[in-house]
Order: sequence, then C-alpha cells, then structure tokens
Amino acid sequence: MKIGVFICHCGSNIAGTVDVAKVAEMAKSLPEVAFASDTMYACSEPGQEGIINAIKEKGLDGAVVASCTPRMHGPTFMRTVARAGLNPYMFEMANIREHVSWIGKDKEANTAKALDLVRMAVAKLARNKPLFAKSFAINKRVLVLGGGVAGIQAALDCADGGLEVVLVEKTTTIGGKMAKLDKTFPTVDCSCCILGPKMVDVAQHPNITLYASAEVDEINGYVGNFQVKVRKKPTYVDWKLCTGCGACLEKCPSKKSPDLFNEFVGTTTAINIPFPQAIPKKASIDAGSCIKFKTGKCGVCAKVCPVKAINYEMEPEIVTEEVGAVIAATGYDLMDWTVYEQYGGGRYKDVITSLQYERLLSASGPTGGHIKRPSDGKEPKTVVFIQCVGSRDKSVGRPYCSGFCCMYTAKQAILTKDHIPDSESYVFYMDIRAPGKMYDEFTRRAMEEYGAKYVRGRVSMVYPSGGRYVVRGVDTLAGTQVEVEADLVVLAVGAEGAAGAAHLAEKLRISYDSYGFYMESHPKLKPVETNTAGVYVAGCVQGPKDIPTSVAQGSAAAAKVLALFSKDQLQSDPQVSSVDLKRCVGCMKCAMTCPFGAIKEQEVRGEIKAQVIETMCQGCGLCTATCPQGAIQLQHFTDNQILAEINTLLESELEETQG
Amino acid sequence: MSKELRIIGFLCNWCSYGGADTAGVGRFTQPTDLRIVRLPCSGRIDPLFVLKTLTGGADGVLVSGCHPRDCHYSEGNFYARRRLEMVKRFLPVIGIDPGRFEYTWVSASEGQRWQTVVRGFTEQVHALGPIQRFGKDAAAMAAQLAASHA
Amino acid sequence: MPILDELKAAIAKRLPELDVVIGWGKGFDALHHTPVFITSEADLDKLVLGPLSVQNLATYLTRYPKTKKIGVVVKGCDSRSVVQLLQEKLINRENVVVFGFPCEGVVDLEKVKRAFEDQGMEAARVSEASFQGDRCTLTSGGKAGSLPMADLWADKCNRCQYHDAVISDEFVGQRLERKAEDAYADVAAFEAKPLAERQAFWQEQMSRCIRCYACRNACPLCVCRDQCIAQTREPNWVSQRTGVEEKFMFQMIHASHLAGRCTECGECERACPVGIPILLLKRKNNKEILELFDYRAGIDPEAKPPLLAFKVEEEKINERGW
Amino acid sequence: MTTLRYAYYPGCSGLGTSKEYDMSTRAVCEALGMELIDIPDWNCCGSSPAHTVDDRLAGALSARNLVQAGDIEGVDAIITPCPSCLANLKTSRHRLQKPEFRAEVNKLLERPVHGDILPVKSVLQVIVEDVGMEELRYRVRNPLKDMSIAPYYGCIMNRPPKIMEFDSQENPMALDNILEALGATVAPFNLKVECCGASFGVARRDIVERLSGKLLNLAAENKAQAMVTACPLCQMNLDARQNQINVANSTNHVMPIFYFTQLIGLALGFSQSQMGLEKLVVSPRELLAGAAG
Amino acid sequence: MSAKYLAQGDLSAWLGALAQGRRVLVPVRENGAVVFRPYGPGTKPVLTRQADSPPKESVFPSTERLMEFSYSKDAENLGKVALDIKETVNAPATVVFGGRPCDARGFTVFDRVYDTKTIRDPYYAERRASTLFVTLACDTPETTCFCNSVGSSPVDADGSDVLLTPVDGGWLVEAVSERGKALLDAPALKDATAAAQDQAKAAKEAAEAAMPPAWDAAPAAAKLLEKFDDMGFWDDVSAKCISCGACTYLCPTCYCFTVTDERSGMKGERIRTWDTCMSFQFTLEASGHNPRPTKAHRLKNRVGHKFSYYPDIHKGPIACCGCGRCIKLCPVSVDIREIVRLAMELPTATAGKP
Repeated sequence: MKIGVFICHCGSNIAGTVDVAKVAEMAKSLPEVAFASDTMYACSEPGQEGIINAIKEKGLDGAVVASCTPRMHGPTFMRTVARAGLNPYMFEMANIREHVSWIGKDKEANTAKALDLVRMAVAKLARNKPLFAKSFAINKRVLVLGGGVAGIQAALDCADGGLEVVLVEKTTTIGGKMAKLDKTFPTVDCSCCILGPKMVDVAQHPNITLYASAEVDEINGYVGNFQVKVRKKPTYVDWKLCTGCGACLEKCPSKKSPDLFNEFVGTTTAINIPFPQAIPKKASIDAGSCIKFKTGKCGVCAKVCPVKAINYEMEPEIVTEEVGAVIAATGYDLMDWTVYEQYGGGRYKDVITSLQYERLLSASGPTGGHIKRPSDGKEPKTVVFIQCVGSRDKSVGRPYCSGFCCMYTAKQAILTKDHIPDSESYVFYMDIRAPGKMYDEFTRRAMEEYGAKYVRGRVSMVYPSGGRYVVRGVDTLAGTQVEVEADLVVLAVGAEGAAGAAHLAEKLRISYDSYGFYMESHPKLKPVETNTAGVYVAGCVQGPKDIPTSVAQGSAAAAKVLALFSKDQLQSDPQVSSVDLKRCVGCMKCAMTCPFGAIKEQEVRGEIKAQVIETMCQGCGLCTATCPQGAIQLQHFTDNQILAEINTLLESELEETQG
Repeated sequence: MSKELRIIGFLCNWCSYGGADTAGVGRFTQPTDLRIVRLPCSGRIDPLFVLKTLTGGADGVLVSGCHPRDCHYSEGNFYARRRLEMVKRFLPVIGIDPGRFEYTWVSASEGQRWQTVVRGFTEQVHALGPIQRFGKDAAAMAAQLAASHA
Repeated sequence: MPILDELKAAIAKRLPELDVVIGWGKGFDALHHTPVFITSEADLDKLVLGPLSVQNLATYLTRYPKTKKIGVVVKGCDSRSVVQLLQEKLINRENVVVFGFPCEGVVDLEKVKRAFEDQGMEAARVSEASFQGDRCTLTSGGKAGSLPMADLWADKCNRCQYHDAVISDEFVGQRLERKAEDAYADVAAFEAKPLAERQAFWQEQMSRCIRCYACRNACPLCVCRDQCIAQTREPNWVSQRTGVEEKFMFQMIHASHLAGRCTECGECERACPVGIPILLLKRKNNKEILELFDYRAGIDPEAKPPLLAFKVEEEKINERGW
Repeated sequence: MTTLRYAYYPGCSGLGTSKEYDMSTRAVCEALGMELIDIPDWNCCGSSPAHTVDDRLAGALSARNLVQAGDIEGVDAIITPCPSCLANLKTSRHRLQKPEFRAEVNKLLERPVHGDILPVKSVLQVIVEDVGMEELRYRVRNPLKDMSIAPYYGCIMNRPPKIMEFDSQENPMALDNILEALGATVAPFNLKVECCGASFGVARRDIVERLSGKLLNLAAENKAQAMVTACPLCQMNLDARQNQINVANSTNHVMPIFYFTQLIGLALGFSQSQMGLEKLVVSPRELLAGAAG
Repeated sequence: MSAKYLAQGDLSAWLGALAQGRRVLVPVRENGAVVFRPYGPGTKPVLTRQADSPPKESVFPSTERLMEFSYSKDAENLGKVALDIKETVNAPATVVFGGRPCDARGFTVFDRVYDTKTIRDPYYAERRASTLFVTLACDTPETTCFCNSVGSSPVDADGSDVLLTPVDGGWLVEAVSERGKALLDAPALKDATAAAQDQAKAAKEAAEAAMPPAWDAAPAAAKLLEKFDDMGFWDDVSAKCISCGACTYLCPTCYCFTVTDERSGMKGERIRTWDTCMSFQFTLEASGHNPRPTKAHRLKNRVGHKFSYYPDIHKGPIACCGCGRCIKLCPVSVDIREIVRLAMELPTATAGKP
C-alpha cells in the first residue's frame, strides 16, 4: 500500500508547539508511507489541492491528515480524497491539535506524541478497506407522536408540504397542554382561540390521518422504512357514527367522574367530550367510572344516542402504519409535587397547581371562569403563588429551571386581578427569568400595573389555620421572615418528561435524560434531530419550553423531514458490522446485545448464522466486542484495525526500551 | 513529572473524544503521556483490548465513554460498564495493579473534567511507575523470586 | 437397587427415543473412567459410575447437531453446564435428556498420584484400585496402599454446592441435599500475595504450556472451538509465537469469554496435560460476578448472562467514584 | 413473641426534668416485650454545649457511650427516648464511619472505637418498627376514646433525614399512627415539626413564648384537648412554660402535654401514677376524668 | 570403551560436568507435571517416572525463527521498498539427560523426514547434530506403555547416545554412539564391575518381561487403509475426542509445523511453530474449504499417519514409539492402542470405544 501523510501547521496553532516538519520527515520512515509533507492549512483550498495532487502524482491509495479533530474536518478530507479518486474511507486523521498542540507547550514531547498519533493513523489506514454506501428507497410518510401545539404545527407543516401524516394522540382530543390554558403570555390572548383553528385544520387536512385515544405499541425498522403498530384504545363510542351532539353527556347519571381535562378540579360525566373545541369532537366513555361497566346496569347513553354509536363491547384495535420518519412531540407533565410535604403534600384542598388554576380561570373550565376555592367555592381574596416547586431544587432531584413558570405566574397574577379586582397576589420567586420578546416588560406589568407583590425567597411551609393558609417564607431582600395568610395557594410546579416518555424513547431507540426529556443530537446545532436517523423531536419532549418555541420546533422538525424526503433514495452509512459466515458459530450473542435489533438469524447450509441488516445497523460495534470468536466485525473499526493502533504504540515503546 | 510513560486511551467518538477536543479548544493543559484510540462507542471496547494493551507493555489504560443514559447508541456504555468493571477487578489476579486501568464517563461538553481525568490518571500511573512486562520482565522476576525462596 | 442399576434402568427406558446416551465407562487402567456412547441396550453393560467419572460430558452436547436427540449423564457440576447451554440456547431443551444422580464427588487424579507417590507407589503403574466408603485402596508394583478419600476429592467437590443435578429429566437415587460453603478463599489467598509474585507465578506456570488447547476443548461452554479467536489472523489477537505473552493472552481470552458463564466444572484445569492451575482465573471472575451481580452461572435456564445484560442503575458498580 | 433486646441510653433529662418520660418508657417497653439494658457507666451525649465548641469533643462524648454499649451482648441497637441524645449519638456514629474522624476521636478516648458500631434508634422508632402498630393495637386495654390529641414531633426527631433515617422530615406520621392505634382522635396539626424555641427558654424567653405559643394556638384552634410529644425539651417548653406563654400572649390555654409513652402506658392499663402523670405541670386529671366518664 | 558405573551420589557431579559449556535438559517436577528444564546447581531430576512432556523441544522447538527480514526505503522514492533477509540457525550444544528409550527413539522418526539424502532441513539437522541423548532404560512399565508392540522395547537404545540401566546403588552407563563415548570420559564415572554389568543385563531382561504381551502393529498399515472410507468406524472411535492437541504436542514422533511471518513495523521474522493435525486449522484452505472438516477425519489422519502412511513411505518403521503419553494425558482417555487393535479386528481390553 502507498500511504500519503500530510501534517498541518494550522498556522501556528499546531506548528507553535509541534515540530511539524520533523513529524513529516519522520513519517517518511513509517511502513507503507510513500509520501509525507507538511502543509500550512490542510483544510484550505490550496491545502486540499496539495493532497489531491500528491495522491494523483505519487499514485497513493490512502491518506493520513494530521491536523485537527476528525469531528471537525473528517468529512471535509473524506471528500478531498474522494475528489482525488480514492474511496473516502481510505483516509485517517491524526488529531494533533486538540489532543496535542493545544494542551501542552513542551515541543519535544508534543512532537513525539504527534508522531505516535500519525503512526497509529498509518497503521490503521494500512488495514482500511474501501467501503461503499448503499442506496435504499424511502417511504415518504411521517408519524407525529403527540397532538399538542408542537405536534399540530409539525403535522400541518408536513401535510402542507405534501407529505402524508399520521398523527397519534394519547388522549381523546388533540390540543395538549395549550388547550387547557386560559390565556397566553405576554399578549394575554385566549389560548383556545388561537389554537382552535389549527386544531380544526388538522381535522380537515386531507393529508392527515388522526388517531386520538391511541398509543404506539411498537416501532421497528429504520430511517425511511419504519413499521409502527398503533394501538387504538377503546372509547366505547363508534367515532364514525358519533356526531358530537352531546345528548349522552346531558343524560349520563354518573357525574362524579374524574375530570382529566380539567386537571381533576371538579368532576365530569363518565361519557364525555373534554371541552367544546375538542378535535375530534367525539364522546368517549371512562370505563373506570361508568355505571354500566361497574355494575352492568344503566346504558342510558346507548338509549339516548340518536345515531346508536355506543358500543360497550369495543376492543382495542392495532393498526400498522408504514412511515419514513417520526416526529416525537409528546410534551411534558408536571412533576409529582406531593413530595413537598411542607406544602401539605396534596392534603390541602386549596393548594393547587398552576395548571389547575388555569382551569379555574378558563371560561370553559369547571367554574365557568370564576375563581373559586376548591374547598368551599369561595372567591379568594389573597392568592399566593409559589414558584420553582420542583424546579431548581436539588433536594427533590429537579436541578433544572422549567423555563416558563415565571411567565405564566405573572400572567396568572394579572388575570387574578382582572377576575377579582379587590384581590391581592403574592409571588414568592427565586429569580425572575423572562428572556424573550416583551417578556420582562410583562412581569413588570404584573408588579407595577397589577400590584402583584413579588417576594424574593422560598416558602418554607404552608399550613391551614382558621380556614385560611399560613404561607411562611423568607424575604431575602428584606432579610426577614414573612408570613402571609392566603385563601388560595398556587404552585408553579416544574415540568418533566410526559408520563411514559422513557418507555416511548426506548421504542424509538433514542436516549432520554433522567427527567424523561429526550436527547437532541446536538444541543446547539442539531436541536430537533436525535441520534437515531429519521427520528426528530419537537416541543417540550426535548425540554421545557414555551409556546412560541414549541411551535418553532414543530416547524423545524417538519422542515427536517421535508428535507429528508426531498430525495427518493437514502444512502446508508457503510460503517456497519459484517459477519464472516465461515467463522460465525451461530451463538447469536451479538443479536442479544444489539441495541437496534439489527442482527437476525439466517440459515446457511443448515447452520444458524448471524446476519446484519445493514440499514438498521448504527455502527456502535457492541456486537464486535461481544462476539467471542470475532466473526462479526464493525467495518472501519475492526479488531485488526484497533489492534494495529495498539501494537504500533507498544512497538514504539519497545524500541525505546531497546534503544 | 518523570519520564513519559505509555498510557493508551480508548474513547468513544461521541462524548469523550469530543470532551477531549473541548479540553483542547479550551487549552486545558494536560500531561503528554496519553495516546488516544478513537472508537465509535465504549461498547465497542472488547475487554481484551485492555488486557492485551496492559500485558503488551502499556503502563496504563484509560477508557472513557458517554455518561450512562447518554450513550449515542442508547445502550453501549451500559454493557461497557459491566465489562470494564469486570476487567478492572480481574487485573489483580494476573498480577497487574488495578490502578493501571480506569474507566470513566466524560461528555463532549466536559473539557475541564477531561483535563482532571487525564491529570489524575497520569499521576496515578506515574505513582505506580513503569509496568513489569510478561515475558522478559516477569521471567526475570520469577527467577529472582525462585532464588529468594530457595 | 444400587444407583448404577437404577441409572441403567432409567437409560434403558429413555433409550428408544434417543440417538445416543453419553455416560462413563471403564478406562485404560484402574484409575480411569472414559466417556462411553450408548446406542443400544447391549452398551449399557459398559456403564460405570463413581469417583473416577471425572469428565464433564456436557462438553459433547454442542458437538452434535441441535436436532440430534441426546441423553447425557451429569454430575451436579456438569448439570450446571447443561443449564448454561440451555440458557444460551446452544442446545434444544426438547432434544436433550438429562440423567442426574446424587454425586458424592470425584477424585483429583493429581492428588491421588502425589499422595501415593509419598507412599512410594506410582499411580501410573496401578493394577487395582478401589473406592470403598471413605478410603481409596491402590495396588501398584505389587504394593498396596490406602488413603482417606478426604485427601483425594477434587477441590471443586470439597466446595460443592450442587451435588444433585440442578436440572434433570431422570434423577436416580436419593438427593444428597448437601451444600458446602465457597467463599473463594483460594482466590483471596492468591491475591494476598505481592503483585510481582502473582505475575511471576503465571510467568512460570505458563512457560510450561504447550498450547494444545485441551483446556478450551474440554470446556463445555467454549463453543467457538474450531473458530477460536486465538487461532485466526482475521482478527489477529494472538500471534503464532509460543511465548508466555501469547499463551497467557489465550488464558485471558478464555477467562474473559467465560466471565458470567463459567460453571466451574474445572475441566480446563483437569484437562491440562502439564498441570497449569488455570481454573483460578475463572474463579476470580466468578467471584466478582457473584459480588457484583449476585449471580451464579448455570443455575437458572431463564436467566441472562450478566455480561450480556445491564441495568440502567447498577447497584454495585460505582464507576463514578473514580 | 421473642424478646427484643436493646442497649438503653436514658440521657440526662431522664434523670431530672423528664423523669416521667424515663419511667413511662421503661414500663411501656417492658409491657411491649422489650428488654432494655442500661449502657454501663454512660455519660453525657455531648448535647448543645460540646458540639457548638468542638465536633471532635462532641463526637468523643457520644463515641464513649457507643463503645460502652458494645459491651452488652445480644443487642442489635442502642435506643434512647430523647431526640437530642438521639441526634448526638447518631451524628457521632455517622461521622465515625470516616476513618480520619474516627482517628481524631480515638485520640481522645481511653477505649477507642473499633469496627462496626451498633445502630442508634429512638424509642419511638423501635416501637413503630420492631413492635409495630398491629401489636400495639392488640395490647391496648383502655382505648383513649373521646380524646382529641395533637401530635407534636419537634424539630430534630427526623432531621437531618440523611442521619436520622426515620419517618418523613416534613410530615412525620409515627405519633399519628400511635395515637390512632391507642384509639385516640388525632387532631389536625400542621406544625408537627416546628421549633418550640428549645433552649432559648433560658436566654430569650420571648422566643419560646412566641414559637411555643403558636403551637398551642394551633392545637387549640384544631380542637385538640392535649398535645403529645416525644421530646423532653419540647415538653418542658409547652408544659412548664404554658403559664408564661399565656401571660405573654394573653391566652388561656390549659393544654396537658403528654409524653407519647405516657399515653401508651395509660392505654395498656398502667395507672396514672405509674406513668408519672402527677409530674406534669398542666394537670391532665380533668381531661382523663372526662374521657373515662 | 567398556561400560561405566555411575553411583547415585555422583549423579550431580556428572550432570555438573556435562553442563560445562552445554545446555543439559533434565526432567524436573513443576506443579505436578514433569518437564524438561535446563540443569543448574540444585536441580533435582525426576528419574522415577516418564516425563509428561517429552524432550521434543530440545531439537524441535515449539517456536523457531527461520529468518529475520527488514524493509528499507529508497530515500528518493519512498514507494520503492527493498527487502533484506537474514537466515538464523540456533543450535546450542545440548545433552538431554534422563529421557526414556521411547523419547530418544522418537527422533528417529523425525530423521527420516528432516534429514535425508534428498531433503535436509538445516534447522533440524543442525540441532540434531548438536544434541546428545543420555537415556535411562525403563524397569517397570506404566499402564499406558506399549513400546514392545511398535518394534521397540523398554531398554531400546535406538536414537540414544548413552544408555543408563539401573543397578544397585546407581546405573550402568553404556555408550551407544561414537558421540556418546565422549561423554563417558568423566571423573564421576567409574569403570563398571562385571557384577554391575550382569545386574544390568538381568534388569533389562526383567524390564522386557514386565511389559504386557506385545501385539504386532505392523499389519495395521493395510487394515487402516481398508478402513479409510469407513467413516462410521472413525465416527465411532473419535466420538469422545475433543479435538485438542495434547496427543500430538506431547508425542515424541509428531513433527508437523506451520510457518508464519510475524511482522511489526519495518521488520519481522519468519517462524516455524508446532502444528497439530487434530486442529481444524491444520488443513483449512484459504477458500474456506477443509478436507478434514470433522474430528473423525482428523483422528483418522493421526492414527493412519503413524501406523499406515508413514510406514508405507519409509518402508516399515511405525511413526509411534509406544510411549503412551497420548493415552495417559488425553483429557478423555482416547486410546490409540485400542483404535489400532479395533482396526486390526483384535479384541480390546476396555469397556468402550477408545
């Protein structure tokens, strides 16, 4: 083999602390090296031309560039050697900048280390093989998981772009958390009024198939070709027939059913349409509270239904959908704030969450938009808002800021004053986080125009006393303890990944953090991609964020899918595992550990052998480390390639001891 | 620090190699002993690489991957954790100080942590000194011990 | 009915449905049993059972196609290998019939050799040997000598926790229900030696190795065999040289590949023609596996080998401690 | 029932101001099948003076007791009724797990600390965990019917949680459950773990009057007829200082303050004098007469 | 030169003398196994039993460097690489002391292959020339001994240079070869008495008589060829074989090897290492095809080669010295005697197939 070595000065970035010329000179003596030189900027236009010319003139069949990290310019130089007519995988990089020149000033040691890194790269390259990407067809349909505002936006953008969209929503209506909000900050416009039209668009869009009251059971396949099993949970109402007339709701005798949509503030009927603008506007039965399900008697709804849509025998139904990409937009849930025993741990009726308060404020809520205490229905005159309940609190394992609470608390303080002009609001806060257009101005308005009393400090305890609640906290600015007697206490509870998010992430084979939020591919540069090709995230599934950001991410994810689908064929990464059939003994330990289900059994002349599904293999190499006989090898990182790097280092050690 | 020793690092591409890059970008000075082998994932590390490297004459081996739960491939480092812990615990029985091998997790953003890891490990290996190699070194040692027992 | 007769009856009963039953028969001298392969009722006469039935016959199970119907007689320790093979789906449960019996233990022939040597007798020249109760009587070169069995049991038998097969389709005799403690004292004692002494120990022991791979091929769980990673160049883990470095590398490969799988039948060490105590390496791993994962291989066919599994939060691995 | 054996640390107040707590503890434990063996030649736990001055001294004082307890055979734990003693013993034990601290402390001790140290628990904890509510309920002879009692735990019984390792530090339930088992009505009381003012009673009485006053007010407001506590200092502030509090806050509380062991004893059938009820400043006689009638 | 006498007390003196300027390999005990190791002061040779490994390494090392090679580059044109080769032969003067007749006789099997008129393997030949065998005649057979059935005997001097026969208080020392005579010129050796010579003669006869009855293995050559295609037979006799290489590596007559280049960087070496026909790799072809895919094929080769193909090529001699190590040290007691006897349709002693 004829290898060319190119040592980059990177101006003085490398040459300042590495004797670049010496490295190039010494590289000439390495096995297989037929050409070595130093170059000022390897990545520059002339630098790349130099590499191409050397490859052509010297008849090289591989190149090592010693410069910066391969994470930076690896792809650049792979294209360079490809332009010179070589296979792009006949290339290796030695990282002599980030790993050498930038972390020490000892030029002698740096030079020796740089040469070692070059030596390793050469040894590995000598065992590289040309690899070729394969093309495969893609299914240009997209699955959107979650019908909150992020999912709605993503679905509409994809559908408008001409893609077929399958939207799966866990509850019986789309709308998500936004549909529960009364108003939105900082404009204080009606949440449902701006979301409603979008929800209707989803229902009416010819390219969108909506499965509400449905969840994903299983996802198989890979980018371009996923198979998804959607489980439609029984609603006991045939939605093809249901007109949403509401006759059943009126007659349902079971009126004490937990009201999920209203965050369990008040109760509702066992057969129910969550709210007037629900999409689909169809009734469904909560079997847990329905008298018919509990006792076998009743059946009133079936009797009054004008279209005979009620079906108590309904079974779950599995629908298989084939898609080429997935957008996860399953949102968030509030953390379980009852760990805060000092706030009553859920025992005090008038200590409620911010989301419950939204329902109390909302005209479509259980109180018709009148703020009433859950305990006695009285109008509160003093409302205390406690921020950061389950945010920025290591003691309950929630060290992060949930981001939007400061803003909605200000909004709620404003709305409280609007609803009850003679009321007083107190807000206990740690810091006001209001970075956003018109955001800080908004919190100022809450304080200055609406007279909300902001107290900077934590609340140490809340306890009932004489029909009211004593809220004891500290005012860190005044340096005193404060006690406020409140009629209602609203907790700004922090956000965490939606219930079941972790489970779904595992089905999607993407990572999630310990709070259930999904990991994006890069925190800055790839905010809606995940590390699994073809799977994208949008909205709070990735972390707490407000409505505009969620909508932006929905659109961003849609744009990514549209870009992906702009090609008819995708190229697979050829750095995948490959089985040496002669040597495989069929023990299938590789398949047991493969995180991607990319290895299956096959029968070759009556013997069981492993087979890699190349499009599913992500190239982690776990199978290679697992296979006892080394019969399955991750291409480009084979045992022999890695051993060559190790042996090269140990050899140089050996020579030193001998010399 | 005394004369450079031979320390070989196996780093996953997505987190720790990136972390080492971040350390470089941040100019976090480190000892020069370490040579890094880049791998896609800590799960790619066959424990035999560690054993082969140490018995082959390396003075120290350092493995670093993504923090558990942060694996680019979801599960690679979970398997690696068990296997690497086993290999670390295995070393004493073959007469190699377990302090010559460490495995840890460094994310792509933890440049400073990478510096701490490299400094700490290099120091640890230097405290142990050059390794006794199987073959010549150990044969001499065996002879010496036999003589002292006789 | 003596256990051997019971065993013969049990095998006779199942033989019609089986291609072969593997048991032990008399070997080349009074101190050796050897595997026998029973295919007909006439073969049953060859069957013997006792403290010389040292071989772990489970090693043959994976040498047949999975579709063959095989019976195998197992000691307690051997049965764990069967369980492990089942666990790894390397054999088909429905095609294997396991014959278990209460195993009192087997002798370590190396101990027999040494103990009688101390009495001036050569085990290699044995003409008669008997194992009655708690004594072993040997005649060699015209001389007779006797030793307590307690001195001759294999180490694995002295620490045995599974005298009765953990899995069996036919179990003959009364279960012993005995259980010794095994705190891996041997491993601890070895590790108490200075580091350099431990390395020198292996250096010396491995210098004797002839690289015959008897350890590997006797192992019931080394199923790669012909495709062993130690004997290829793709990948090329071990060079063709026969230095201690290379030979020991193979032992590390063997120990690594058995981590969490080894059932401690001790066949590797017993098979070694030059007496290298390689079981120690595997026991070391088993000790750690037990400590880390509270797991013993070859007990539960439904379990997953711990190194082919993980927990998101590992209770006993404190890798962040460093 | 097998006998439960414990090394017992009475603490100094058990010999003085809270003699009735010690008395009732011993009687009740015996009745519940618990054997208490006094730690031979025990000394001060270190309490507030030592640990405000020198943590090694505080550690050593407690450590000596822990070492002495090690001489008692056949016990699995050291128990003490007093939360303050408990906190000191537990903190010392916790710190002694660190070799450096242990070495420092051992310099001060005639008999140094070696190896494992017996766990330290409160009498309350072992009654809840080792005896159990079921057993307690079963042994009740005279249920405390028609008595509404506020459970007051005090500030240090469950704090800091990492050291005390018992019950919730914000909303403990041990006394609630005991009261319920004894047949009493548990009065709603949300200042379970509030501070009573503790030893400020000596230097700044106004603080105790304010803090303990708030406790009495809330108990009264929630229709409690008495309060129960597990702490000698809390008991003293609420009981002995009740009059001072009333004067300072212009209130009229007549609120008996029981030790929980006294209530258990009464329910198990012990007499009022066996439980040392005459030692309480606010007499519970009227209340108990009413309840009995 | 007449026979000499070596008193037991003079053993170390003679060994010390032999070790002057030479490597003397003696059987010593290591962790239960008896193996040949260089003699040094204080070394205690084990002469009461057969060594577990034969002294094969003395002449035929498990790894032998055949040559060193290195590459050098043309400074003007780095792509142009020159190869430099250096042959290396390492043949230290050696005495193998305390081997048994079967051990020494094993090399006569090698000689017919490696040192003939037409083919001379320089590595082997030079080592053979530099190595002498001082052999100890056997007195009592082990249960696995069968030298008398393969044309030898427990006192066979074939292949040895000096033969020791146990007599009262020591050994009778007889030179077998010219080279052996030179070793006898040592102060530790006394002239043997007639009584000692008579004792030795009697001891040799007794040793031969103590052997189990001989059976002539010569007819096996034809019988094994007859069975060449009878795979049922080979499947049966190989059933318990686990395909390890203990039998061949411990065999004094197995001479197979493989050649490999081990290269690192710009230099490397070509080495010859022992190989075993019991291994799958032995006949594995580059295409992946293997003419001996199963252990039955391979065991057939081992037995066939020793008892049929070798005698056929070399006109008579059997490539087995009857030492019995392959039986004794086989983890599962595969018994080559039984296989040969089965092939010859003779009765077998043990219970099962071998």
